[in-house]
Amino acid sequence: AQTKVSVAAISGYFAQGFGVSIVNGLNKAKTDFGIDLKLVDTGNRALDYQEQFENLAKGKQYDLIFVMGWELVDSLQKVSKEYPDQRFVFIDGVLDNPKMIYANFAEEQGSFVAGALASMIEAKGSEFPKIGDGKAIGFVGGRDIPVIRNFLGGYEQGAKYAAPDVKVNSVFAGTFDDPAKGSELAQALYGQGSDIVYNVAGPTGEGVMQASAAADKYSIGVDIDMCGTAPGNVLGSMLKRGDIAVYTLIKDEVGGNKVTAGTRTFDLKSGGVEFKVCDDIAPKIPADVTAKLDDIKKGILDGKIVIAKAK
Amino acid sequence: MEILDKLINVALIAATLRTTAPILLVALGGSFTTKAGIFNIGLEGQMLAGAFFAVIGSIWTGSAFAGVACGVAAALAFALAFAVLVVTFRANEVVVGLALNILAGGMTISLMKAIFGTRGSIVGHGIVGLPKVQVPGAQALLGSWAPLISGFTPIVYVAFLAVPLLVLFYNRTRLGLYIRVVGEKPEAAEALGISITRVRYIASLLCGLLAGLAGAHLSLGYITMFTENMSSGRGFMAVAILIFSNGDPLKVLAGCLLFGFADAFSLRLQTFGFPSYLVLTVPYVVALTALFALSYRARPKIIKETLASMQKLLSADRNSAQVDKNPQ
Amino acid sequence: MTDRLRAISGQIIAVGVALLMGAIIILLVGESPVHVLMTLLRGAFGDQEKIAGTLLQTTPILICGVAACIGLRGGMFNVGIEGQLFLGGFAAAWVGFSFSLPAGIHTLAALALAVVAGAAWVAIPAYFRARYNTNEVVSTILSNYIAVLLTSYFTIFLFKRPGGWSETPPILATAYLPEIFSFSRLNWGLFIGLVLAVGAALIFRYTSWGYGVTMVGSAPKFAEYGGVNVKRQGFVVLLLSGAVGGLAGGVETLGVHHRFMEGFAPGFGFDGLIAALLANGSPVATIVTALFFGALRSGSLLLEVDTTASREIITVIQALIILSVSAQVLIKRRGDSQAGERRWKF
Amino acid sequence: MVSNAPGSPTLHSTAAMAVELTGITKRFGAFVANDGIDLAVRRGEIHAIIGENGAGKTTLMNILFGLLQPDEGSIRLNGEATVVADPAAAIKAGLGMVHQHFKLVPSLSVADNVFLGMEIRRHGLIDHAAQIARTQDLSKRFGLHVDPTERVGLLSVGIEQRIEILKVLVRGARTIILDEPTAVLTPQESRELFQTLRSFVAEGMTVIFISHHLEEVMEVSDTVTVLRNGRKVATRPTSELSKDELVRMMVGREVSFDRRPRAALGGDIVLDVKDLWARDDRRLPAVRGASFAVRSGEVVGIAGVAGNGQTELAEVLSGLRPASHGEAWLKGQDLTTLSPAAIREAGLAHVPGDRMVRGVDRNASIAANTLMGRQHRAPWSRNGMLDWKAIAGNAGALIKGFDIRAQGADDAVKRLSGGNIQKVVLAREFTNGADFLLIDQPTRGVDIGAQEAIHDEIMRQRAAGRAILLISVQLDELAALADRILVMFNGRIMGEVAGDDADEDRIGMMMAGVMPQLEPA
Ligand SMILES: Nc1ncnc2c1ncn2[C@@H]1O[C@H](COP(=O)(O)OP(=O)(O)OP(=O)(O)O)[C@@H](O)[C@H]1O
Ligand SMILES: Nc1ncnc2c1ncn2[C@@H]1O[C@H](COP(=O)(O)OP(=O)(O)OP(=O)(O)O)[C@@H](O)[C@H]1O
Ligand SMILES: [Mg+2]
Ligand SMILES: [Mg+2]
Repeated sequence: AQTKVSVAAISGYFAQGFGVSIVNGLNKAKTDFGIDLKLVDTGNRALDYQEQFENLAKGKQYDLIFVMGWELVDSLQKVSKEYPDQRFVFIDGVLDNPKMIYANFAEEQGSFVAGALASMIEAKGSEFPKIGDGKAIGFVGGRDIPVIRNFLGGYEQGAKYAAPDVKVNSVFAGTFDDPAKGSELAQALYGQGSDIVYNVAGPTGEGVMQASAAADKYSIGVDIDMCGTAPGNVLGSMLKRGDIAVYTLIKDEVGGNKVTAGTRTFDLKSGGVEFKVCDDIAPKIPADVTAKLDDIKKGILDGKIVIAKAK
Repeated sequence: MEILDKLINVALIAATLRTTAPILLVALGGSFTTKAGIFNIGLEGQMLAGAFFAVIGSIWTGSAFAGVACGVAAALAFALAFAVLVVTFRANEVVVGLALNILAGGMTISLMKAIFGTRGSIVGHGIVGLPKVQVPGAQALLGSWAPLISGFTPIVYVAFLAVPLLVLFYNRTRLGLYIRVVGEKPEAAEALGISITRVRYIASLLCGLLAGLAGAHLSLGYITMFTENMSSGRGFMAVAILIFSNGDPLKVLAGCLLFGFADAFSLRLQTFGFPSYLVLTVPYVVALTALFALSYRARPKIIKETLASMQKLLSADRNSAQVDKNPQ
Repeated sequence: MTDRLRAISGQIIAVGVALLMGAIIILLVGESPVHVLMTLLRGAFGDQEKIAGTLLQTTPILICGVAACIGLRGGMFNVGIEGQLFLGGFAAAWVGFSFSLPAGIHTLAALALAVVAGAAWVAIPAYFRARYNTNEVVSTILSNYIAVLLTSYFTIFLFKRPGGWSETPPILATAYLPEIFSFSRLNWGLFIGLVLAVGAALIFRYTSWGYGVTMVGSAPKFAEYGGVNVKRQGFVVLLLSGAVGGLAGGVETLGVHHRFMEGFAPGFGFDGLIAALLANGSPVATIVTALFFGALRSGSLLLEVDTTASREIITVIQALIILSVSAQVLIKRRGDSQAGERRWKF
Repeated sequence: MVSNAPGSPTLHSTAAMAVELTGITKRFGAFVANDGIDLAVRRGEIHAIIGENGAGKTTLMNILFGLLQPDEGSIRLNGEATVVADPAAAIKAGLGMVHQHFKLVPSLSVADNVFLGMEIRRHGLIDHAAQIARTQDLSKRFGLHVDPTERVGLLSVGIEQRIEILKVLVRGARTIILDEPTAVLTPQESRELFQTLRSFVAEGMTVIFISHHLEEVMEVSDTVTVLRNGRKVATRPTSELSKDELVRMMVGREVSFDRRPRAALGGDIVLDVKDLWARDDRRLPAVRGASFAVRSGEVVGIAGVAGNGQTELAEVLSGLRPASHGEAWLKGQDLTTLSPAAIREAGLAHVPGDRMVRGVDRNASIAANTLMGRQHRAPWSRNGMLDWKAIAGNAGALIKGFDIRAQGADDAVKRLSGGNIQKVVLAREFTNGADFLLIDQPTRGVDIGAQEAIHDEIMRQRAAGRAILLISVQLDELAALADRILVMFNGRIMGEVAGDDADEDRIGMMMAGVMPQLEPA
């Protein structure tokens, strides 16, 4: 039976890469299924979170409340106990509360692939355009927080797996809001011989992408397809398909298939995480690299390659 | 040695110039108000408004330079509000400055949400960034050092060219002179019929002009996007520099280069495994240390002046001593 | 008395003007000002939970406001309350999760260290201000950035809860500040704030020391002439202001969050400073202004859910209020010569 | 418009007069600062204006220069009736004024200061070279030796004055007004200034200058005008006058030295000052080797033209300014080593000269103001806690006792008149039980009735056995109150006069920097 579905989403990060993809998925669901949709921005004060949850849950008017952002966990746990009938979907992680719905992403898998590709290209040296002989690749993180460390961990493991002699230089901007700093960090990495820089830094990372164009080196985008931000300089993007996650959940709900507690994993296998090589770069990648990359993807899918998660 | 080579090189110097430019521009703007005797802690907000409206203008008109003009206009509006409250209504400079900073933060986010339906950042949407200027012959002339003079956006050149221009302005133009006089000795200005109010308004607006340029540079030059709070404390940094440079353009340049260098250098330090959060404090620690060190060092100057006046006095004293010894 | 009445009514008119401008802005972003106002009121005072929520928001603003008042009394602009709050918050949390002490004593010990941390953080700017007249506005602003980064470093690199977000381990229940009602996180921090505000007012009014400090703030040359050690009192006042700023952080971690989280309370220091300025430096009046800001913030949380307006509108209105109040306080000075005016001492 | 066509000097019969003031009256509220003053200054003369503090000299000159508008009277400049609406009009008419307080910008060069407001420009830019050259020319021509490139902040007061004069010259002044030009100068500098003034006259210019230094007036002026209490006493050629006559005209025979009846009390020495030196804010010596003692039950007066080190002396004795050398013993303690609080503890009460800045917090209540300095003492404070009831009660008593016109102890001080504010200060200081009272300008700006009350109170304090140091620029006040009068000039104590035969000629001369003929020992 088709019912009118009402959905709220709450986060402090709707404007940043992954949040954007979530919002895209929600909006798509809204157009496709005509759901009611409410987006609530939490701001950045921890004191406010709990009350915002309560304001949403109190009216019992939302079938599903999507929650994104680890700093909300505490408030979420409390409010979900207060409103046991309210269904919350926690995006991007799994908590120890069995009554909740989780949409979990294996960003370390996609990052592993990104690291593998980057290190293999770097290892080619001057055989590949714009690559020097620095034998190093870079990483620019936003704040130095666990989820970003998880990206970095996958990236480092992938790089080491594919080309052990390529070094990974990682830096953090300390903020998601300072693209100028992101640009500067990337240029510093390029200057020190890292020819490929992976950004996991929200708007700060935009600076990284723009810096790759300025320095005419390579960057790797994150969360959404960033190939267009610096054509010719973006190797690919590690897509974290928040849009797919929310869209499928809502689709189930609308189809009368009520979403129930439990963990949905979005990984390479399910297509929730994906490494997309940019179209303009793909033809330039040597066959051996492509082949090995495919092997690696297969290894991850088979479970032959085990990737450690950052704590 | 190898580490040093990796740390200190042409790229670092070029990076220093890039990180310096926005702070330099906004600090040079603040130089006008500092010289005119106004403590302008609202630079941060003017810069942020400039950055936001530059992006809006760029999207709206499709031209980067029209965008810059929009950004400057917005910063001027903030500067005008500052001047009205501080100069005409004599409101407390710190209160007004801080409130305008808060206003700029809230306003940009509200407008972003109203216009783009989202907050956070504006990327794409047809923002046209400023072109990079390739100085002809730079490569031939300087070889690997070419990145030091070539490949920056126009506003970077404006920032550095503004330094000698401001030196000239303060030393050789009437308005520059009046700004200094109004800040240093308003009684003198008043006695000569120079309008203190008018000069302070002009100084505030000139400040807004450069702060707006600085903001536009952040969002259209340095990178091509707007992010909430993207001024990231650069305005406050500029205020610190202004305090110990007393607004002198050359000292402002020196201070900005110091912080630009501290910033660029600290970013590079991270790659050597120093904890990111500690490395990120470096520019602020440098600023604070400089502030304290210079206020401590102000003492020898007093001592020097005392010695000079003592010498003068000794001659004067001898004269009066003679008078005393020979009463008529 | 009529002076005070005139000042207060001027203040109210200024707030009215700012609200009017706010209404126009709300119209411009396509909402109904009436609807926004009603939602704000409902969000702030709609039921007992909302009222408690408003008081919860008021608490840190009030304590930070008292911190600012203490500085202002002695003629010191402590813009670094933000940083003191972060360090105080971390220090309290550290005591809370590192030691096990009997209930009550644990809380007191944690608050005590918060106080010490806040005071210590402002000590260097205070020293340079007192000794060399180094502008405290800039030095405390810069130290805010360092404080926030430093506590992030402590949290993430030294004391991170394994498996947790960017936060320390939870503090032991023995260190909690007790909650007042079962239905709200509102805790004894509110009483601490009220006691501080009233206490500060009483100290300034009814002690010899408070009298001296007040005179240092309002007529330093007179105070110096009367034998008050102006430099020392300036230093002490900034230190106390920092101590209360640190306490604000301790109250937040012990009363609400029960852990320290990276970047947990941005902007409270500035809110407090502005509440204090709006209250003209009076700690008791700061209770009112803090409540006003607390209600705005708390109401804005519902605003986000029930209207299409952004909470940032509230920030804008807040700024407009400050601007119009700052202009009207000094409106009568228009037309005087500006020549004799004190310049900022650098 | 002032038009004085060259080549038609006899256009008016009075054209020989550079300045003619007729019936100038200026009131500040009920107070009459200038009362129907006529003044005529011949072209090409040096015209001195003398008079006591507050006689109205500066007011008259401010009217002439357009800084004030007269309530009555008219002005003729070079024979033309002129309304001097503002300084710009005065400058246009060929007047120039060197103010008592200089208005120079320290960080600018001499030449920049001279040309400030009328910069020489080429292609829109200030032409420093031309300004320096013209400054150089002018300073050579009139013997005003300055280095035009030097920064003003580094120069001495004497040179600053030359710059002020250059500013006036550059603006084309033919008549130059100098308000107490020598007050800040060393004798050497004064002599150089007179040289310059004479060279002006030699070029056909006119000089009006105000001075308290009679020696100088005798030496340099052609004509003297004496003002007293806002009225003109006389205008006479200097050559017809002696110093004695000048002093007599200035102080006025008819001013009664209303001396208070008293019994000699002179007890133990309370304050003993030995070779005390101190610097002013510019760090120039302001007090130079003062030595004197004050006994209990004695009023020692310090006379002198304002700015001769009295303020600095008072500040040293109250701990607000460090002494650079010497000692000041108050009941066994050297004040120069103590903090202001400790000095108060040791037994000082201080009525400061700048009462608005030092003496009160204008925004605070009378009660709060009467508390200062005793906020740690019972019964107002116990264990650090203030007893506002006691404080307000005391303030109420003081309001009654000192006849302070206020609504009550809660009244903000800023709402009181100047005289009543002074009474608040006196009330506070006279009732704090100190043995030594340091009183600086107790009746400045205070009306006659209040003056009387204040004088009575000072005498009561004397009778109570207090040691009193009374600093005043008003000679009659000192003569009325002091047992002994010390005269300060240029930081030194020039001599001592017994209060009961205060010889105003002698004091006046010492105040003007002339040493008294020492009686053979
Ligand atoms: N009395 C005054 N008070 C305040 N500002 C003044 C005053 N006089 C001039 N200015 C300012 O100084 C600047 C130069 O003014 P001025 O009138 O000399 O220009 P100008 O002679 O037209 O310049 P130019 O010779 O370059 O064409 C202007 O910005 C003016 O506003
Ligand atoms: N703006 C004013 N408002 C009120 N009273 C004033 C004002 N200016 C001057 N007076 C009073 O007018 C009287 C004459 O002042 P004026 O400055 O002319 O004296 P003076 O002869 O120059 O004294 P001195 O030798 O101390 O400089 C003084 O009593 C002074 O207090
Ligand atoms: Mg005088
Ligand atoms: Mg005078």
